[in-house]
Amino acid sequence: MSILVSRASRVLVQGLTGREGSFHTEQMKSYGTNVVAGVSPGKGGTTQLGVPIYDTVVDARRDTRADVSGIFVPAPFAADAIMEAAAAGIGLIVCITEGIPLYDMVRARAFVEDAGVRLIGPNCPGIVTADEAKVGIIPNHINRAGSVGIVSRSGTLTYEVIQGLSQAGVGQTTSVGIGGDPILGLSFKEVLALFKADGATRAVILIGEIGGSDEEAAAEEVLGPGFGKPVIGFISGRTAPPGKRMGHAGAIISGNMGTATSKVQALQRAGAQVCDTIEEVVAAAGAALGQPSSAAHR
Amino acid sequence: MSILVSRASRVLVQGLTGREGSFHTEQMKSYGTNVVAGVSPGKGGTTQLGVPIYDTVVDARRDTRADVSGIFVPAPFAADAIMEAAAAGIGLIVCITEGIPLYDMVRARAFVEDAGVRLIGPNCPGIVTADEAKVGIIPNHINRAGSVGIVSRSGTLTYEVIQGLSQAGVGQTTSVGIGGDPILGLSFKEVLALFKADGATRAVILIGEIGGSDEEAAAEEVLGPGFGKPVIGFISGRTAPPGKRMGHAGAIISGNMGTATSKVQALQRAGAQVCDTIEEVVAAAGAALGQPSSAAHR
Amino acid sequence: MKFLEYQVKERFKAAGIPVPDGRLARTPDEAALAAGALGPVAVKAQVPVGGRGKAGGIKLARTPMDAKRAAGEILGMTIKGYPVREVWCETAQEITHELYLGLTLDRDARKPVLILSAQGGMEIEEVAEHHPEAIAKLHPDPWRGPLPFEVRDLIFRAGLGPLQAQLGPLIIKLYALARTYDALTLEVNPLALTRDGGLVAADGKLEIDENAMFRHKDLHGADESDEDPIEAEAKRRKLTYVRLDGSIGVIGNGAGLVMNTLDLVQREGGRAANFLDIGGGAKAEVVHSALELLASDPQVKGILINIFGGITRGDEVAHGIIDAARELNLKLPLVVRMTGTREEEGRRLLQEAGITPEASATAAARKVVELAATGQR
Amino acid sequence: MKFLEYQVKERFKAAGIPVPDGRLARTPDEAALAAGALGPVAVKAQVPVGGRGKAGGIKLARTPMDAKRAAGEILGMTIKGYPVREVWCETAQEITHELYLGLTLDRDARKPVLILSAQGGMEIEEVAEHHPEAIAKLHPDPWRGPLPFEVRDLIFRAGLGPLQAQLGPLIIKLYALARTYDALTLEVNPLALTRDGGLVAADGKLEIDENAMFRHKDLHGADESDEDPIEAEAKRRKLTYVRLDGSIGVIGNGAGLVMNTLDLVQREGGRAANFLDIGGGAKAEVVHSALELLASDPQVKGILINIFGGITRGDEVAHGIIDAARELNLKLPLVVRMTGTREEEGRRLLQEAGITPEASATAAARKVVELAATGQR
Repeated sequence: MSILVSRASRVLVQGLTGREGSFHTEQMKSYGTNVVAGVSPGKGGTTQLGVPIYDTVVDARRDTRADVSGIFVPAPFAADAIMEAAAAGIGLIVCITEGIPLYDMVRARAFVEDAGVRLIGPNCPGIVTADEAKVGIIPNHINRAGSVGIVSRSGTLTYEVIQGLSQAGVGQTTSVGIGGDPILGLSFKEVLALFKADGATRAVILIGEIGGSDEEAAAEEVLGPGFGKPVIGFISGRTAPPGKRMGHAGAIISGNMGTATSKVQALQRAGAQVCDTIEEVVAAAGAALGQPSSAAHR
Repeated sequence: MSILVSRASRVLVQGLTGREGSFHTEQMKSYGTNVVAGVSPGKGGTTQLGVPIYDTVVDARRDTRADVSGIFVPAPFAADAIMEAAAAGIGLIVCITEGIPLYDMVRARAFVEDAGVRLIGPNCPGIVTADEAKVGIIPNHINRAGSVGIVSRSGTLTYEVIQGLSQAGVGQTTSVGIGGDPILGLSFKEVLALFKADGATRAVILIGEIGGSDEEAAAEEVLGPGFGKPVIGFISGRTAPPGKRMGHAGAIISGNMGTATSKVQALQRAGAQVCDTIEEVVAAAGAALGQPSSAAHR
Repeated sequence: MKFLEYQVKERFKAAGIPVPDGRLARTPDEAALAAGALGPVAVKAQVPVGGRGKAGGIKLARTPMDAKRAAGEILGMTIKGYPVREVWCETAQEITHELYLGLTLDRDARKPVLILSAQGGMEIEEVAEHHPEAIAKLHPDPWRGPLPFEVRDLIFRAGLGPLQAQLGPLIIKLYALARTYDALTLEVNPLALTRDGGLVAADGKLEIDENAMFRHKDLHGADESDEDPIEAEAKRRKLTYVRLDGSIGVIGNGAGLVMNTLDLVQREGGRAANFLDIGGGAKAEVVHSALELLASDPQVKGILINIFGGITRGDEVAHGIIDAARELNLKLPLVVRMTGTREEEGRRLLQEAGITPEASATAAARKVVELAATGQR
Repeated sequence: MKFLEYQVKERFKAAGIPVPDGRLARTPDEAALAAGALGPVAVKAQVPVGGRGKAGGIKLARTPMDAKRAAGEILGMTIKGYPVREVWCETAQEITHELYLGLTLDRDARKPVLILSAQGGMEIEEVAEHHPEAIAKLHPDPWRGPLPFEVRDLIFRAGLGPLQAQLGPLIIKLYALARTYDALTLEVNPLALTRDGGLVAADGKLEIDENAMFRHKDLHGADESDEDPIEAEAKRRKLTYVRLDGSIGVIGNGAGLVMNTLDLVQREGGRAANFLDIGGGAKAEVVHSALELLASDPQVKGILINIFGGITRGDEVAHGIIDAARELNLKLPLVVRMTGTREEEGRRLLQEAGITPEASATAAARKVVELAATGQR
């Protein structure tokens, strides 16, 4: 078991013929992912990396029954690609693209919500279900199958945690990078609810960062006694400066939410163990599973 | 029993303080309708015709639990008024206003559909449930309680039919003018389905006219053997010229639909009795109920 | 409101939709000057109706002298009743293929619809009837408008994939233009593919929603004063009027009721001279104006007024009838049927003025047909 | 991208949002001329930061001589590090009440949000904290934008019903302006009610989404070259850079990883000199450019590069580091930690160039703090 993607996922890549798209499609395939189609308007009918290319997602889906799409198209066109996938009935969309204008994303997100479709990202590293399938850019070799679920707002920190766990012999079910942008698809809440329901996941690691209040919302709405699995939290940016604020308006909206302290406290109130370093996170995860982290190589 | 409005309806009037709004609110009240509020932005806190006026529909609904709104605001503002009512949770909106720009209505209709709310009109005479309640402008004195349901695209022809029936002693449950505009809320289909389910309605009169294909759709999708009640149809405009068409594009869309012949044939195929004059409609309705129409005064 | 070809093309150009270079000419000499500046041109009659090509209203001219001659022939023609007062001289295009692109409102779908076909030109309606598969449609969400991916899908479905890069932005601009002008219809037909691979709007049609004119007060469309003088006058009076070929003038409130009145007149053996709907809530002045209009039509031999008041009030209508009949010193047979809101007051006013309302629409139709036939008052 | 007050007001004016008449002045004499043309004016320093009023950057001037003197005092001031090079002279307003109107993106709601308060002016954040009920908000649907009825409701909720007729269209125009410019923030504060009952935007703030700049290539915002020279240089190099107050230069890929690297440096007893995120998929040139930037900062005593490649490739990063270190003849301690995509190639390249990558981020942080403290390479 796992969440979101598995060996059974039929993966479409939008922007497969581009530089990033083709490099990472190759990586995904070499990880064993079932990549069934690519979409590049105007290149329909060709084949790349052994994958058939279509002009539109509708066409690709009709022929291949793709149910997951990974999006690697450039930022000015990425919101449109997300909506195309949603309108065509793709059930899970993973948008890797960074730098999408926020108004584009606000609209695309409303569109995806109306379509009742799951979106991960944008500006995210994607999803790996260890030893089964990968949609995105998480390096292949760092993953190891096991029973820890990871959900993270930070791309590269996710890699740190995965690598740390794997090196300590603590394997993962699914690792999900939800992305670092202000406007996201699924948030901690929704992904944690999936982990809660996943029988194979025995502990969950949440990697948050300053800004917004998604960590607080997850702590209040999903975590707590009913969650039923150990949760290990980590918040980056504790020593970061307040950073740029969006004038008065931003302060009026965000109030006191979004600081590292607010997030750490909310997670602790919900019973999570909040760690100060990635090394501690790894050790805590091992302990939660009853594996002494130093000697747990299976 | 009846459909859409009844003695229990709590009616709000948007544009109550205007010329048409105040005249017809008086008429509605004198028919016994429970008019609980009016909305005229900027006149909140005042009272007119004994009815409290509010600035917004949200305010009016919170105080009065209004569940039906009749709209009498001028055409440039009417689509906005429809959306305001829908957003505030009004369950049935009856828009009398004529001359609303079509793009405004296309948007308002999509909005209303998203909100899951019923809209009658625009450019319609509204609804009367005989001896119970009226929302709109159908003259009070022509209605008579009984067991015929009426649904009509034409305003004034509706009055003809109601008057003819009443004079012949054939009473009505509810008369619904769905409006004559190209972009409407409820159509024949939906209103006929309500009449089908209404125990008190024993026969239904459908007054159509040339243009569009709502009559055909109703005949094919709702009428037919399963409908279970006699249906009397009338189509006006048989001798009207083809009229202005919307260039090629209109012809491409409408094809052969929309002629009087197409509508008459569709209704007949569905088992309706299609009449040539209003007098015949009245006689047929009387016969359907087993009342010889000439001597049926109760 | 309708527009002439050159007025539509000016708007296309402003919206970024490519059109051929052109100049308007009101005289043969102006046409020669245009051809001098532009090179070989098409000289095209500017009339607010279709079918001008078949009527000889479009000629190709290679030289200024040709253009002068062509303009001389076309200016002064009358096409479907419209005298040609202006010609549009535009750079002749080397067209390799004609597409169709149009936007209208689909009343059954309750949405706007974009229509695209690789088979454009004159015969698009036949294509629609005989080869519906050659017509691709898109119903954009009315709030979102056509999204880029939807437009791409439309283009691929129309078999026009290779033109995607040019055609996509053009379609989105066309939709924006339609929204800006509240267009009931906006067509580019043909949308021409030229020898150099470009797309150009070779002809255009635009019709604006009359109900939205309050948003477009500064717009001036085609001068339609050349059409039927009574229709033109009705338009000035803002009456919903359609000229028919019979002799009974008909006035009523509500399109359904007026159409039914036409049907009744025909059942009684007469034929209506017009369709005239005074709409809902009409006041005395409107009734007055409508009656005055019909009285000015020599084709009208009798007038039938059929009013069932809802939002319209009987007393208002009666005042309008009485004043107009007196002022116009009306000699024609006038039959009135009036019921509904304030019918008592209305009927009383009419009777005091010597006009006896009929009991039913059918009776009124019978009466007016009879009176018109015999010429009685 | 940020804008100066007068640049924002020009845009307000073009969008139909009322602003006071004003003129830009670069010298005291120009300010005197402006006051001569406009009458009594407010002379306002043009700097891309708030708080200029408290800093003395706004003065009232009744006469041209007053204006000349005021401008003379303000021009040449330095406000929060920005020398004042221009003043905006605008007609002094008789303000009876100050409202607040703003638009931003609400990341928790995943929607834009309009904010309106009858209590505007300087202290709006305090109002938000202590009297949240005095702040009315509207989250427009991102496709539909704010609808007239929603805006009316917002205005009535803010207790500003009597201003509805003026304020409603103004709010809708403000939203349209924000959409046109992809504004992350657009504020009118104060939105002033004047003695004659009119509303006027007395000050304005506009900040544009950097990600949307491809749609606004012709826009020029405030010249921020006066700010910290390293921040300005980072902006020119399109690097995501924030100046901090420590001595360890930090480069990493991904905001979370860089923030965590700052945390690690602090845990090891050091303090970071900056936040510098080269983002995802950075190529050798970007790494080179980032390293060059930090090397130019005299505050930096050691550099830590922390790369975990996903979309970023180790070999690309290694090439950038090696080239830059060689070209710059880098004397500072340089510690690299590299793992992830193509880490083998990257690590091999570094080692060949004499740079030994550290095993973990923690180890790398410890090493760089140690080296920087002792001044070793």
